[in-house]
Amino acid sequence: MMSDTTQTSTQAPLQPQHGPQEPASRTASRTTPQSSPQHPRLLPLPTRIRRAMSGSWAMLVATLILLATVIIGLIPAFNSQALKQDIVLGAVPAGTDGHVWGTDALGRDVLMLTIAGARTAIAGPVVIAVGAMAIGLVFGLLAAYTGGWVDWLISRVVELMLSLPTLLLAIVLAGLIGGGYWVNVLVFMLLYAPYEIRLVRSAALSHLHDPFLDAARLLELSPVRILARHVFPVIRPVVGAAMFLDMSNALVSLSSLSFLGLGISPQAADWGRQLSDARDQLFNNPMTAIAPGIAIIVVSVAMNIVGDWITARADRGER
Amino acid sequence: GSSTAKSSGDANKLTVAIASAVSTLSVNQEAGSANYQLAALYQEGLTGVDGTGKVIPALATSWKSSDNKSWVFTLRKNVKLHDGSTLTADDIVYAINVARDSKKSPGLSVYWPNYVQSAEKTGDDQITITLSSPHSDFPIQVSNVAGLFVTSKKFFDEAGSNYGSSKKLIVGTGPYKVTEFDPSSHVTLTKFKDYWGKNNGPQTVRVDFVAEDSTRQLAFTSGKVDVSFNVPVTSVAQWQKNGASTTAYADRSYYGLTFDPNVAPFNDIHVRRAVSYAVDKKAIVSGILKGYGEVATGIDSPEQLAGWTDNDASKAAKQTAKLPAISYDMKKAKAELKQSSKPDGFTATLTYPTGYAQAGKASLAIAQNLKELGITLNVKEVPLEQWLSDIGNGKQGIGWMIYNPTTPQPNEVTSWLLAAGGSGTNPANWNNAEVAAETDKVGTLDKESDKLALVLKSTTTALDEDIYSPIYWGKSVVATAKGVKLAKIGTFWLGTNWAADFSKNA
Amino acid sequence: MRIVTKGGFVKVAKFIGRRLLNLVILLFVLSLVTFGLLYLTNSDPARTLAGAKKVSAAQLAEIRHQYHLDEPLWKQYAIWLGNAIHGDFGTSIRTQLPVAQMIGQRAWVTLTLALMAIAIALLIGLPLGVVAAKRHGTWRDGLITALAVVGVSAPSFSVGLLLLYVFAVKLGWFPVYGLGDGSFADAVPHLLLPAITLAVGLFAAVIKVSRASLLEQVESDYTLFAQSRGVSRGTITRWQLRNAALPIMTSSGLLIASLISGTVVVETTFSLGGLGTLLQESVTFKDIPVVQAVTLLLATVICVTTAIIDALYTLVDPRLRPSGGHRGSADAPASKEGEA
Amino acid sequence: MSIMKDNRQSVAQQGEIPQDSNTTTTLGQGSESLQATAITLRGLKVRIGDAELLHGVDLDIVRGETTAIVGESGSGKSLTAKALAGLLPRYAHVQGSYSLLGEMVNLAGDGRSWRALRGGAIVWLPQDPFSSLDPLHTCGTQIAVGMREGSRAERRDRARQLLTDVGLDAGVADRYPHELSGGMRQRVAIAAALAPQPQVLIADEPTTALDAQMQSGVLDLLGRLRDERQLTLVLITHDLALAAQRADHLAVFRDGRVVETGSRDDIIRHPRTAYTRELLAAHAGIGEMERPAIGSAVVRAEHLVKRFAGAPRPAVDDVSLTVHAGEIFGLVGASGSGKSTVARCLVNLERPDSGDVRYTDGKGGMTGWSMHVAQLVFQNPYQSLNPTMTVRQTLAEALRASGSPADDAHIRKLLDVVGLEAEYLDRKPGTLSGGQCQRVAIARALAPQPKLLVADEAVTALDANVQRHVLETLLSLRERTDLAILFISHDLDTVRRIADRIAVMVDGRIIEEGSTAEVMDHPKHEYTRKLIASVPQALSVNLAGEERHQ
Ligand SMILES: Nc1ncnc2c1ncn2[C@@H]1O[C@H](COP(=O)(O)OP(=O)(O)OP(=O)(O)O)[C@@H](O)[C@H]1O
Ligand SMILES: Nc1ncnc2c1ncn2[C@@H]1O[C@H](COP(=O)(O)OP(=O)(O)OP(=O)(O)O)[C@@H](O)[C@H]1O
Ligand SMILES: [Mg+2]
Ligand SMILES: [Mg+2]
Repeated sequence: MMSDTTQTSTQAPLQPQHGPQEPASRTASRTTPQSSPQHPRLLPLPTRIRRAMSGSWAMLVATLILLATVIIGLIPAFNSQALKQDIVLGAVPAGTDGHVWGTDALGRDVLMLTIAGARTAIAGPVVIAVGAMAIGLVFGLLAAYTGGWVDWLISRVVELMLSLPTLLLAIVLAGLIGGGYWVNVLVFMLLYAPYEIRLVRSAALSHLHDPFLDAARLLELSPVRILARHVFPVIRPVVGAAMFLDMSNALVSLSSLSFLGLGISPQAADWGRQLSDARDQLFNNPMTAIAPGIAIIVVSVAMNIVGDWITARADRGER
Repeated sequence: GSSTAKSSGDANKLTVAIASAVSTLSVNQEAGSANYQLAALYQEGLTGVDGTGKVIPALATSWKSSDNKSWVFTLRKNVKLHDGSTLTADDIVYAINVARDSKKSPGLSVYWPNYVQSAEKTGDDQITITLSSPHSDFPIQVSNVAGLFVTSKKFFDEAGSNYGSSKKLIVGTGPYKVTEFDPSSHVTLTKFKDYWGKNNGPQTVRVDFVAEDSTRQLAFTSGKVDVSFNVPVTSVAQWQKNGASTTAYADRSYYGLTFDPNVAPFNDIHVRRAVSYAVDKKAIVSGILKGYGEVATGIDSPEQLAGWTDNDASKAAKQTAKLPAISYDMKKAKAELKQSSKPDGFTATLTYPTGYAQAGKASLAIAQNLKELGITLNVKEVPLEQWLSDIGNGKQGIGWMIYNPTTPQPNEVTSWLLAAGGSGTNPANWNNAEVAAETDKVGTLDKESDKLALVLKSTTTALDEDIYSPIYWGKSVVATAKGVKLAKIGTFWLGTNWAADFSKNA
Repeated sequence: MRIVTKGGFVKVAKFIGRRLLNLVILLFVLSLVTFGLLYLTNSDPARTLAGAKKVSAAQLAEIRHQYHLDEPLWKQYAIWLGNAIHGDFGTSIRTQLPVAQMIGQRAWVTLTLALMAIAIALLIGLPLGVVAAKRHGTWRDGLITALAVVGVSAPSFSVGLLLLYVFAVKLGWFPVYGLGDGSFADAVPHLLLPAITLAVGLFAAVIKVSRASLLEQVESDYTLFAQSRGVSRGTITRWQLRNAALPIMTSSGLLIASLISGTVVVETTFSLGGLGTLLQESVTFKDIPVVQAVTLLLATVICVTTAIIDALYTLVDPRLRPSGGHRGSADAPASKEGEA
Repeated sequence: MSIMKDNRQSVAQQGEIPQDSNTTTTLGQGSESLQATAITLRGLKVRIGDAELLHGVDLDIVRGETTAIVGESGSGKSLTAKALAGLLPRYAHVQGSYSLLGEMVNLAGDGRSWRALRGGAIVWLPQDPFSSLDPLHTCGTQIAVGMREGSRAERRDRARQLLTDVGLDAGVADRYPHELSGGMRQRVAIAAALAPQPQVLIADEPTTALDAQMQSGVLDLLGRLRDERQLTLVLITHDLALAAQRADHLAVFRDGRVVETGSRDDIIRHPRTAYTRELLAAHAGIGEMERPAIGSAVVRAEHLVKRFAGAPRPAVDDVSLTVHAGEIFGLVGASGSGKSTVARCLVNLERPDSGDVRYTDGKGGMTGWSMHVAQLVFQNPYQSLNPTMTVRQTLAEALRASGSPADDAHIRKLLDVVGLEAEYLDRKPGTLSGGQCQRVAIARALAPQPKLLVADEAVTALDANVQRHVLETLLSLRERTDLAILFISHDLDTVRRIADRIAVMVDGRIIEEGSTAEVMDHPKHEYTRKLIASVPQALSVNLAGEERHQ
């Protein structure tokens, strides 16, 4: 074995200087283009448009919609205005004097009511989705990673929760705590959680034997840390997709409780409530149903666009 | 929609959509109004009613009593049952005993069977029913409207718990025979050829259960349905636009507020009055009900009371109009509240049952009315069952009373609302010994005018004390498609062979 | 595929045995919990049964006595359990009908409806999810995802009415309501529109989950290698789907679970008397025997679905097969793989 | 011809894109050498995100012969290979002109035009044997599915035949990839690559995970196929010796460019660029270091047995070994002989069916396994890094976990140990080359400053320069900190150069153990003798000859 003379062979390897075979030119050529923004002219036009559409544009609009919804929800004035009745007028179609979108059965202005409905549109669904996913992550990861009786127990409880009648739980909680919007939010958080637990658990299971987890175990990282830093980021796309979908789902679920007589107070402006009240007005003033319906759809699409964008950003450069 | 509802082709088949499904054909087991409506076509009692509520012979041809306690019924001869057998007195006695058995007839036994002491066969075609207390209007109680449904004893015993189910169906003596029953979908009936009476109705009647109002309307629009009951009053105009002919009739229902005089602040009559004055009943009837209702001036509706006025509701209406119900007057409302223990207003909760959208909307209207007084009324929707359980629980100062009488008993509503005092006996937990005694006394009176006078007197007391604040008496609307004619309609129409009143052009 | 190996039957028997035990435990606990929850609701069946009518306290007591509602809670439960163990689920308080009979009449409607809905959702949702993942980041992807979200946010009764109006009333392609003449053959076309309505709400879940998990596969090495060998696109897609199958299967199983108890609105809109409406009516009525029986039935269906899906896991992924062995680690004992 | 058309359109499209003169000239050149060349590539530029990774690669691959692409780790070999098969990620921007077997190919073309070429014309064999197979299908299925003709049964039989051709048991057809060792998977992948009978095979490090004997077997097979079928072989490798032995032509990559091409003899004998000379020199050997005195035993494995369910024989069968402080213990053996399994048992990732692993501290007391005692460098570096974490995060975590400060300076120091530039700190594994991943994995294993490093094929994916650097680092670490190393490799040459003692494994058993000199010079066992005989020696001989000549 010959010692061949290169300049590096004599250096102590652990010295924090340049890499051993590091010609100066190399470092320079690699680092310079890194930060400079990409020249837009280099992309074909359709790509540029597509990129803009799928990224910033849609994102911008969606963010604006959500912001507007939140802000409007914070202005109490709308609420009292919107709830003014005119029962003698009743439901009139769109365009009738001063009511752009007509009125509902109680003669309330549909436009105002829809705007005021923004109040309950975002907070509840976000709390439901985030809360349920938090529960899902904690127990789903625990079940997948620990295995054994913990997994068995969690899986059985999940099955139990999945089998419990929704309505029963809602009624009992409403009876015990006293009903209302936030109780419903709590009910749905509990009802969504078992789904998330299963989802997280199975997603985590499919990565449980990945070598990088072995590597993490060799570093004697605590299970919590392994789950939080190694397993969670890997399953994040699935988790993200499910969570933002849940927000849309929750928005609709909250409104469907009105069908069962457990919804939000009929006095409050709420899209779900509006929709369920609109059932017998569909033919008198279709706007009573269309307006809140569109509002729900627009907001939940916006939530998903923003959600997807956040998930995509978090995963950028992964592949 | 541009398509207009046309009747489905077959002139011999009538398709009817109703809003609620029945789980069994036996009213003894499930006594909802839909059950009664259906049973009217296939089962009969000793007596029957006509559209106005007048008692007419059915399985009994005549009846008499000397003391209002012991009733002798002479039976119709040669009545055939749907299973081909001939009806016997034993079958009827058996049916009465079944109605008295709270296990077999949980829905019915609380009514008239409750005061039946015995029912016996006292001749080949005669039975005698003995009551524990005198009841002058007993004959109407053994009609199918009030709750006697005669069947074959043999069939009942054979069917056991399957009596009235889709497996065994049901046997009666009525003009129609059930040929098909699917509790999740429909009942099909065909004309019973051995029926003792006349039946000009269509050969086949199919009753579909379509719970959702909008679906029912779409089904109607699509021409799949000839007749629809339970047209929501708020969308009558829309149905008409889609080609429906609509007919409304007073359905004897009572909608009103109940105040519990034991719950603050409603223990203060001024508070109660303030609330009653503030409710704009007229606006509710015209705005929310679109006129399909009547501002209630008393508790039992004139149509209900008509049993004591020769079945002429207008006579009864003249009487009820004189009752001292409070009508809308915001000034007086404010004045009353000033005098009360809560001059600056207060907060209360009003619940209404799911499925009663009109009551919900009325609640919101009331809340808006009360806001002017400074009273905050929180409106809550709860499941029907919970609402029922909460009636008279002594916790709610203000509550809805929604009452759909099923029997023709003229004071059916007040017999409960004004029943003997004490907690739980009446929905308001109102304790007025005099009124309670009066209510108990009604059954013992002979003359109908006396009964009416007494009931109106106690009602007056209740209204004066403002324990009950009536709002409206309801109406129901029936829609018929083009080519379908509805001959007549009346308050008790659904307790008769209603199918025969429809005729279809081929 | 190697599925049945030597001793495979023993394994299958063991798997089923363990599952059955799980099911029994679950059903027992579930019946306890349901019973307790029902007890906590504040409606009174006796009162509801009597209706808004004049009933004396004695009569109410009589009704309560008849259904053992006046017994202490544990005794009520014991009575119920004793009967249930003997296969007698009692009679409904609300309708006096034997519970088994009530459920029998309605169960198939809901189960068929749920199965049809999930089948439609998968048949349409999966291909869309595949396209979205393969055309990831393009306008097609965006459009599909957006449509899916619109589907999930459209309340099912609105969708139902809209479909009814367009396809049943205007075009006359489908029946408007009900189940037809009662035969199964006639019921299927009647159930199609409701099933589509339900499926609209499921697309999003199917599309999003399949897209997300497929995306991981699309740029994987084995995909590239297969592509480079000229393996057909269909085969590659099948491989990718199979690799992405775990989360997709899980969420499909969950969808079935959610469907079975979530059909109330659609059942109401299309006038189909099914388990959903029965359960809803019985819960609000506090009809304990019916609620118990329906809940247990649904739980059984859910458990069986879960078991099937877990069995499918091991079919799909050889690494999860106990027989195949795996690079297990100290933290993941091999025994747990079989039961997920 | 449709492909031609496609490309013309794209050339027209590209008109608006600023191009360097290279592109225009190549078009002409391509058609001239139509017969002789299988691949003509001019001005291949690849840009991902903001960085240009290939800066105009020109390549001419002669038909029916073997061309080796050599070059340091991260120089763009794999990217070029992928580009040639149209397999770069969607977000990569590709430019350049490319003619394959006489037809122009649009490098930025859509899936359809590429699909027509793949399989029959060209096949790309990926670098990482662990992720190149679908985990859910048996190996036989995966091989058969790429075949272009034949009934099911015929395909199955041919798949089995191919497996025996690459030196595997035909029974492997029924096994799943996760049941195979790294080398076995690599051979399955080669069989799969050959299944469609391509005209051009681009094999990215096809034999890195194979021992010398297996390696020559597989390369012989490829050579035979080349002759029989006019297969054009592009071999990507960091192993210059192997390239020199097997290739007819060489292309030397560096920094996303081709710095030198030509016939093998030309380049080996007359390297024109300093870089090539450096590369050749690097191969020749490592600086001799002083061997510290062997200390006390760090780990003692006794009678390890591990049998996987369903396997015909134990993967590890009664293996005992002891590694001492300051010692480099080489574990060599055929692919599938159980080396990785022993390694995993040592660090507690696999529980042996029977037998003991005992760690002892300096004073002879017993300790259990802990991260400070032993660390493992995994055989498959790609998958042993969390795909969602940047290099910085991975290393910082390892430092923090072991209680060291995780600041920038320490991280950079770690990178330096493995010769990786700081610019890779904020990259995620998906954007690193094979060698870069491997170096990150080594750095991570060194972070907790373990007493024992189990290096499972830790330097196989590295080019000679980097390999030497890493090995020297390990040697000096041993010198300074008494680090014990269990060096697992199939590369006898490397092992010989650094190991103090060597054990040879066959079929789960250690058949021979002794000092390096003993084993290398006086092998007792037949297998060992064969192994030693098949080490590629061409380059060292040649080089030596050259030097003597000079
Ligand atoms: N997806 C990507 N995004 C960004 N950079 C990338 C990506 N893929 C590869 N690179 C970079 O491109 C360079 C060339 O990578 P390539 O994989 O071609 O190297 P290589 O020559 O094959 O090296 P090795 O011998 O280590 O495998 C490397 O510096 C790598 O970090
Ligand atoms: N999870 C497993 N299930 C079944 N068999 C396995 C499993 N893991 C490894 N084996 C088998 O164990 C034997 C030894 O594998 P191991 O990975 O230890 O080999 P190796 O010596 O590291 O080979 P290479 O040099 O190719 O990596 C092989 O025959 C392999 O097929
Ligand atoms: Mg590479
Ligand atoms: Mg190995």
